Amino acid sequence: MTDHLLEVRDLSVQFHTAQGIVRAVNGISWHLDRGETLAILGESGSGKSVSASAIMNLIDMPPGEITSGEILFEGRDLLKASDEERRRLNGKRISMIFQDPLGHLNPVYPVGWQIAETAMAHGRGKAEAYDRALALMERVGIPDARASMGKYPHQFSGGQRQRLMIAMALALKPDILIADEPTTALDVTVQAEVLSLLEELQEETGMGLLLITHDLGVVAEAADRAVVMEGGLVVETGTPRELYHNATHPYTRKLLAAAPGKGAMREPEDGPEAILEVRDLKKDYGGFEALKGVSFDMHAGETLAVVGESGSGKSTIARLVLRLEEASSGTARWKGEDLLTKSPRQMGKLRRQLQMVFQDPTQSLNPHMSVFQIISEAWVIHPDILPKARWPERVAELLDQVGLSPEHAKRYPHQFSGGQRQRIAIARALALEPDLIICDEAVSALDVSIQAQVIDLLGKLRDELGIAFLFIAHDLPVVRDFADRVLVMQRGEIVEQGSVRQIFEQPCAPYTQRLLAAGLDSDPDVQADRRAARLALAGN
Amino acid sequence: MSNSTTHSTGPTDQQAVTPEAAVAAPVTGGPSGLRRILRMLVADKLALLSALFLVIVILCAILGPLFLAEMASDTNLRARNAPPFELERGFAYILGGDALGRPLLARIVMAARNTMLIAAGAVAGSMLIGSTLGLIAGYAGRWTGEVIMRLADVIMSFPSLLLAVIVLYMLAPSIGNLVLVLAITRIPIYLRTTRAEVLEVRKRMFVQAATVMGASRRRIIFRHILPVILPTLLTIATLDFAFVMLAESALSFLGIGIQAPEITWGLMVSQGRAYLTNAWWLAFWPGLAIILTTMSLNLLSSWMRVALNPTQRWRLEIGGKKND
Amino acid sequence: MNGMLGKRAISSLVSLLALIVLVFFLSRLTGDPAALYLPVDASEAMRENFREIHGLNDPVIVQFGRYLGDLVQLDFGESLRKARPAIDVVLEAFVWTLWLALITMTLVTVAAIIVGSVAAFHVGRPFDRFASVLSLIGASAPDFWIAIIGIVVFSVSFGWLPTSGTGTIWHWILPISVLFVRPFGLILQVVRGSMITALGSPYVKTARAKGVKNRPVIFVHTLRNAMLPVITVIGDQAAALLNGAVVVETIFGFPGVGKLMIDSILQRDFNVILAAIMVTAVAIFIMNILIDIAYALLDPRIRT
Amino acid sequence: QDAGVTIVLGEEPDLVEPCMATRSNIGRIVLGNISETLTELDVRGDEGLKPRLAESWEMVGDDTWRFHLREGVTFSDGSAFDAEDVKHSFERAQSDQITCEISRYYEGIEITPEVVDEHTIDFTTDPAQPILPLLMTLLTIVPSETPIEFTREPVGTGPYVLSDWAPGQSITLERRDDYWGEAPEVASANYVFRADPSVRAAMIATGEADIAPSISAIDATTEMDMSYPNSETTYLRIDQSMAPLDDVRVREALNIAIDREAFVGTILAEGTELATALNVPTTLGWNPDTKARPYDPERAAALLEEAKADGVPVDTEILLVGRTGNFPGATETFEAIQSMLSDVGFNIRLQMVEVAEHEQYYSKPYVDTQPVLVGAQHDNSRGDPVFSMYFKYHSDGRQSGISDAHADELIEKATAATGEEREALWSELFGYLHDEVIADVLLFHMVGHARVGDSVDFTPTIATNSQLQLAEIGLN
Ligand SMILES: Nc1ncnc2c1ncn2[C@@H]1O[C@H](COP(=O)(O)OP(=O)(O)OP(=O)(O)O)[C@@H](O)[C@H]1O
Ligand SMILES: Nc1ncnc2c1ncn2[C@@H]1O[C@H](COP(=O)(O)OP(=O)(O)OP(=O)(O)O)[C@@H](O)[C@H]1O
Ligand SMILES: [Mg+2]
Ligand SMILES: [Mg+2]
Repeated sequence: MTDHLLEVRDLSVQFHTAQGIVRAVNGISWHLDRGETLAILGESGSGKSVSASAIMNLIDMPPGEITSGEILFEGRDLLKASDEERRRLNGKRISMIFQDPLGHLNPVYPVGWQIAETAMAHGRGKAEAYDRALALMERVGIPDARASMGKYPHQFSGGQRQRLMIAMALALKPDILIADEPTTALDVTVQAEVLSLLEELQEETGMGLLLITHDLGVVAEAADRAVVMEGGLVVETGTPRELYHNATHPYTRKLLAAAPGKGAMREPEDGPEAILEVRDLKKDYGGFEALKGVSFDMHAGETLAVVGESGSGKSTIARLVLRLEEASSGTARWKGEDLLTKSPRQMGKLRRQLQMVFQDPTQSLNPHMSVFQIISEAWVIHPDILPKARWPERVAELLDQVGLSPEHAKRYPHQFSGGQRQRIAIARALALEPDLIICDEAVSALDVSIQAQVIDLLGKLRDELGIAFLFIAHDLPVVRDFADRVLVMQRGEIVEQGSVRQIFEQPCAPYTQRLLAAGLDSDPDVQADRRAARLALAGN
Repeated sequence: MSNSTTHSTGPTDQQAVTPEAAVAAPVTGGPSGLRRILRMLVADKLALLSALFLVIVILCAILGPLFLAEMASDTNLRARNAPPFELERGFAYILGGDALGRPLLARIVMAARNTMLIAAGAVAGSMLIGSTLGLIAGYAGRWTGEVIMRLADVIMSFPSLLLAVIVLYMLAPSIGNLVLVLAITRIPIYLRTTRAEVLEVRKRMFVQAATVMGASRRRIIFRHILPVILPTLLTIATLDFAFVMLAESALSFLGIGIQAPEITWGLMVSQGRAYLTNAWWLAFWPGLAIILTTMSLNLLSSWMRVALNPTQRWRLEIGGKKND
Repeated sequence: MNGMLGKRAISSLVSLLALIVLVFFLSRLTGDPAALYLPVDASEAMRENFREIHGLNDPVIVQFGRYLGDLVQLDFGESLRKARPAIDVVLEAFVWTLWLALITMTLVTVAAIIVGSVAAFHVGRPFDRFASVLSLIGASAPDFWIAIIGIVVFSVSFGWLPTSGTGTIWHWILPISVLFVRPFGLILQVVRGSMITALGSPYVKTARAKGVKNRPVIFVHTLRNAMLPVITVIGDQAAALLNGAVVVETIFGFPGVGKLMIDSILQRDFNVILAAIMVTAVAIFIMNILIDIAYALLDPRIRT
Repeated sequence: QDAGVTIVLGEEPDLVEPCMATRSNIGRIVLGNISETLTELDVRGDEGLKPRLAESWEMVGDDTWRFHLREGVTFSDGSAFDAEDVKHSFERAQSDQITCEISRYYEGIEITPEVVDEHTIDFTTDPAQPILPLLMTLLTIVPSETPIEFTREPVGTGPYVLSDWAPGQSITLERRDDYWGEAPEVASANYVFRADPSVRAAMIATGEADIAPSISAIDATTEMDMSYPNSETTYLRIDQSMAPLDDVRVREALNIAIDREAFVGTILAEGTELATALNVPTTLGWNPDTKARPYDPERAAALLEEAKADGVPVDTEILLVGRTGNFPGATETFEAIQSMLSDVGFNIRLQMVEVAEHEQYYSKPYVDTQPVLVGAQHDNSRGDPVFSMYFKYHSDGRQSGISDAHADELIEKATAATGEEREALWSELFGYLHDEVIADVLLFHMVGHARVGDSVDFTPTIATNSQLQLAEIGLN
């Protein structure tokens, strides 16, 4: 019994807030063995990240409080260990990949140093630590790793940052790796590489992997066992196969049923003229060409998905079109007018029509404002949308639509889980009732049931109000369900564009083909076959 | 831990029905508005004391001159430099008498008005102008920013004393003019602090998010950037209170500031300076008043810093339960 | 970087010129130096003669033209009172002030950052309360109190240190200690506040998850993020010291620029005022440039 | 080396220029130490005018004074002292290329020096100048080679020579071996400067310095401390051209409304004397018959009533101007005066100002928008009222508050008179001003305090305010 590498028994965590006590985790128990991968699936906000933080001793106490339970690492109760002991374990024996990479990287230090520091903090020499950091950055696929070591977090794309976090956590080959949504921002090819890297490490060192994810495909591919959480409780455990085929708890069943990629594909209708015409858009970051001349059109009420390699410039397009950064060259015509030459004042007027959900939801929410203030800010800025008396009602409605409850309106961003924050960001964008919403990985942190609910909502808005979506995503099944047309990007260029059907059924570009092939299926059996085939291929 | 409900109750029915609400649903309702602020104040004993002290000071400033003007200016050479804590001359002499035998307590109370007018006027003025200019310099175009910053350089290198001599020589030493001088000399600190922070904060994602929503510059500055900078500005401002009071004292000492028979704490301190080694209480009590006021303001601003910051506020909200 | 420095140097030069114009004309509105220089019973003829000798009878604009003309030849004029080149008088004093400022600010910076950071880390605990209250008392106490008490205690009672003056290293201890107190309190408070906020950031969690010890978490990870306002305030305090530490100079008989400036202002010794302002302004401008460079070095996001 | 003393002064002199020796901070260093004068006023005994560089002097003719100079005297640069040096010193002081302060004492008199022989010099004056030998106590003698510009390396005939000047820090004088007179005991003197009186006092206590010629009365509590009349007289100058101050009853009321005795030993030091004249009692012609008016607030109030009944606008606000830091306790003094004057019914507004602003009130042209009382101090330790009277009481005097034909006449006559006649005229003037004109509110003759360390023997005198002869210091 005690030879489990890590065992959590009856763990409960709660938070004190102005509105009272929030019970985030309510007596959960599970265990993790050497060399094993345990997936934690579950609803967004069900306590997955909080329980992981408890293991790492990272909960702020107060306002957090661990009210019961034990966390046994190699038989020792971590909750009784001293801070110094736990510090020594952290990073070396137990490592963690955080859900929100941008906030968790120190903005003022070069990433190379930050990765190397893990090793240095545990007594390794500087040269060794840096060598290892470089090797890891290459392993996780950071382009031009040596030069990138000296760059700062804000100079990387979302996916790249996530990979930097992974490299940081792996630096000392820990016994336990807690990976909190490690692949949410990664395109499937990179995701596959990362998963195989983790697997290799497991084979090499017997590392136990605690994989927190909502991606059923990842569970099917990588997990030995899975735990399903809901509302701070563990509702079901089992192997992926057992769960997939014989789930007993209604939530698990709901989750599996919600797995995307099974619906009918949409057919783009020709007709409405283009509302956004992007031509030859280029962006140069001090010699590095992030965008090398991108052109595409968008029509009213259409969903244009942008998929592609991590770091290929997807978010950059969004930032340039919205004038958060200045393009090096090119044009972006919005209903005939070039956005890129507008003065800030003119741009301000247009902004209401174009909204964005940012890739890093945490950083995009003002920590000083309550959720109510964040959402209603739209109406403060554009008072003609809604009379003040109706704000509370509408905030409650929006929160409900994205799967949050009206009570959440009083809380502040830091009191939410990753997925919850993402939904707040979505609600904020919707509050403005714009003509175009740019969703940058807007549903990547949501569990599939909520994801389905949100996608449904977006679909309804598209159909009823004619809102167009520029949908940047890496999750192919979601794209398949939701998009009208798809752009595929690689290294700052559009390699292919076409209707969903065309892209998914007759991909032309080799990169698209690779992308589709790397996609994961939520059925563990299907995934096992694919895996066997891939291994066989590699074996030859 | 005592008051937390036991964890073993497990999931309730309600949780099973709407799991989302279960985690989020507050167990106890939270108070709102003024009550809540008061409760947070009570949670920090030092801040509470500070607030009380400041209320007293403000009351003195408002009421003191109405009741004590006579007593505070009546010379009585027999009580000259009367030592403190002797009650035979009456309670007014509890802090002793000054060089003309006027009761120090009455004079301190009396001086509160001028002192507060000058200090609050100068600090508020410099903070307002300084941080506004700083916001503009940090947020506006290169040119405007550059001009403002160089202006700050000029003010920073313009000796305050010279400014005082110029203004007070040309415009006569009045409280208003003194406030003007002191305010101008303190502008650069707020200006530079604000600008430096704006440069960083404006790059943050939530500011960009607000831009995307079409927020006006003004809104971005005041609603998004300012709250991040405000705590720092407040910290500086509260300490500047002391600085201004003492600077005023130094000017009086040199003969350019407020002069007798007007009184301020600073003036009392500077007049008591000569007696420091013989009748320490002359300079000590007004000095103590300055220290206590500054300290109260600062402790209150520390408290405010926590109370205004949602990620820190729990320190006050869970108050007595668990403090460290 | 060089381009930026060049531009900055030019714009600073413009500021300097503005400063000179401002000081030159404004200071001449504050009265007749002859009245102050000569004894009260001096006759009008003597006063007239004094003004004539020092060129104070010409229209101010003519005086200014002459001043600028001399200035480009690096002639800062004579001190009215000391009958010496103003710049010599100022530089002599400025060296003392510069050292005093440098030493004090170095000590203050180090001490305030360490104590402030540690206090922030233990916010609300006894150490924090103690450090805060003590530093606040220091920061708001009249500095001559501290000076005189220092002299009474350490010089007169214990006889450990000289009361005042210059000469040995011991002479520096009291003045520096007195100068230390106020900036220490102010900077400490700013460090503390800024650090409290920064310590709540997610990257601090990352560092702890990596197993980084408390000390580097505070001083490496968090401090640098909290430094922006701190540096600004350090600059402000340093500027105040460069402008002269009047009380300390007066009480301890320290021959710095502060007392010189005050005396010159009260006596309307215009050339010394101008020279002193120019010298300190140049020092302050250079410091501000260094501070702006420091901002960029500290925070890569500001660099662009 | 061992015989050195350290003297701590309140401020560093801007110059150490002999012709500026009437400034007290320069005089304390220069007078009698570096530079000498032809004559010298005895302040310790009552010898009156004594010879120094001049051995004797006499009148030759109605308007010419002849000085016989001491022989065998050399300057510190080695050159010999002769009549040419005296002539040059005088001309230099009078030159319009530099602003020598001592020249103001020769204002309005045409003086022509003429070298008779190497050791004899004549001064011819127009008009006749009966007190020329007294004026010669002010003329510091420099060698004839001294350029007509301010020097930083003063050369004189005195027993000491300036050996080092570290600006801002200290000035050092070194004893000369070739001094003509008796070699003083003190071998070297180190002057240091501290603005704060309590620090000066502390320095003596710790042994860092030996003499602090002026410390605050408040600190003067130990055995080392000595008080001395510092020749300063504090008074309120009345500008009589403005109503109600043009009424003599009002001026009398001002005088008797102030309880001057209450100040002594409280705000002002013990030993402070009530003044009946602008000059100290040791001055020529000081009038012992003038008596200080006793404090009488009732009478003051009555006088005001009386004046009011006659239509004098006694309710007009009167501005009382004081100077901050004029003397220790200045602010308190003026505050107390204000309160006393208010008590008898004056409408007084007090305004304390800094030097430059004070000067605007003090010297003509006066403020003419409001009646003004200017609090000020006057110092004349030179023994003759001539240095005061013209400025303070003649209609054309720069600081005169009165315009009185009789006073003008007395001043002019006394200035030209000699001997007993002179004394009598001054005496008459003192009486007239105090009793009849009630020219000003005379307050106090002040005292100063010096602290002297155990290792030296020194007694301050009335001259200590303006000079400090090292030769008068003995070592224990
Ligand atoms: N500081 C806090 N104060 C109050 N409530 C909190 C705080 N931190 C987290 N919570 C709440 O605890 C619950 C669990 O959060 P947690 O981050 O563990 O969710 P999660 O399972 O990781 O969700 P996701 O998949 O969206 O990341 C959420 O309902 C959240 O609102
Ligand atoms: N400020 C910057 N300075 C330098 N390079 C940058 C900067 N911002 C982005 N880049 C680079 O530009 C490229 C495109 O970034 P972008 O954020 O658009 O990628 P992305 O397609 O959104 O990737 P992901 O799916 O990982 O978010 C990346 O290679 C990134 O390293
Ligand atoms: Mg999470
Ligand atoms: Mg991106």
